[in-house]
Amino acid sequence: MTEKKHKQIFIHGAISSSFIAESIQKHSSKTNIGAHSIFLGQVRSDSINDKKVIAIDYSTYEEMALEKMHELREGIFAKYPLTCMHIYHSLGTVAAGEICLFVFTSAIHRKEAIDACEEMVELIKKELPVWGKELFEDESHQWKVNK
Amino acid sequence: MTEKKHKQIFIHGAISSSFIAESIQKHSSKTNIGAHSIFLGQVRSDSINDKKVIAIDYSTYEEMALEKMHELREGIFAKYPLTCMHIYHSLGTVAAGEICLFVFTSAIHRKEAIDACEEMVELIKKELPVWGKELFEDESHQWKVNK
Amino acid sequence: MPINITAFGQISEFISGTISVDKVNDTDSLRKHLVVQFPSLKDINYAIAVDKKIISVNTLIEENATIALLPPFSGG
Amino acid sequence: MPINITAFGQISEFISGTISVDKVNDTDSLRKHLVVQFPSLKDINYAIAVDKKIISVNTLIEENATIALLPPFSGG
Repeated sequence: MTEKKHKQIFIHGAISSSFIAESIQKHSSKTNIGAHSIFLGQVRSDSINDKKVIAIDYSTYEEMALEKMHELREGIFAKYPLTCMHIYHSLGTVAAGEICLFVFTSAIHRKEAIDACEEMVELIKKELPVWGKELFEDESHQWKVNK
Repeated sequence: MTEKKHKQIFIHGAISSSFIAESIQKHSSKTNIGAHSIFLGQVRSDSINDKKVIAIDYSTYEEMALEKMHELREGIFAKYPLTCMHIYHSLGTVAAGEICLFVFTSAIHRKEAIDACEEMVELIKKELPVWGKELFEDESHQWKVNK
Repeated sequence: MPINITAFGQISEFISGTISVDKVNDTDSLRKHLVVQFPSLKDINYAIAVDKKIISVNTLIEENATIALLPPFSGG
Repeated sequence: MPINITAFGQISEFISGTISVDKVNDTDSLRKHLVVQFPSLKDINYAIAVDKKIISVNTLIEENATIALLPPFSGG
């Protein structure tokens, strides 16, 4: 059985603002683009039973996640006339205040870019096999639950 | 008559990706934020009657625009529980491929950030007194029309 | 009376500065006056702002009012 | 037969590696077997993936199948 090589979306640790800037900059040569929509997930320092979340440790079932992401991408490209779409998700430890998810869609007109970005974020939250372990100050933890 | 000093939103020339990165970076200390939504408008090199747009020259009625933006901001903050919102619009010449509009909303949860960002972009396009003059290669021009 | 008019966007290509008008004391009569003086205005669906507020009904123009002629916005 | 099971998220805290099970040849009987061996599973609403596809009905487990236990996703 030949396995298709899917695009990597995982980044170890936090997604830096300079990485985001470079991604944006790369699109300046694509002069048919009129609109970019970007979603960034940031690790929140929630207080749960008086304990503060200081970081989230992300893990995944990578082979399944990349296959699923490939399928989600194809669905979004079939539905929206996008110029391009880039998705990055952190693995490992991401401290509170750092970026853990970066969804970036570009299109000729704003409506498509905005709608595709929002839909992709919802799909990632619901369908991507990724788990977040919320780490507390006292070294205890709790498994994150998405709403 | 005392005039309230409104927040400046205009930037001369294009909005750089490093400026966007700095804006994102500044939010890492706000650890109650869970989601950022960003919209970027990019100048498109449309072909109109076989002539290519090479840049847009933006002008505004600044006093009115800042007053209007203050009013739009208050409306959005009243409607959505945002942590913060930042808006920048270019004035002067912005070349095709460069960024001319940057709308950045942040909230505890994604839904508010995404909805507020989209609504603000629509309001800016409809209600902000800004005009774009599309400049062609042959030094002729045409006034942009928003859809 | 002389009315200080600021024109924006494409209107600024043919109107600028202060315009002296007679028997004009409200925005409707200003519109009528301007289209005679500047026939290009006929094809432009412009709004009038009095003291930075877009007016939607005929409005008296006070002395020292700031009048702006605003073609359709095209920011972003 | 020995079944190669990979557990993720909170389930990986108490299940890892290959588990030997008797008389288990489909996902429903695997579920029944696992909850006896690992009572903590009772409180977790997990999905089973067979060869990277989440199954929604009882599915035969072929030899060499890759079985994954997936608690609710919480990425992003």
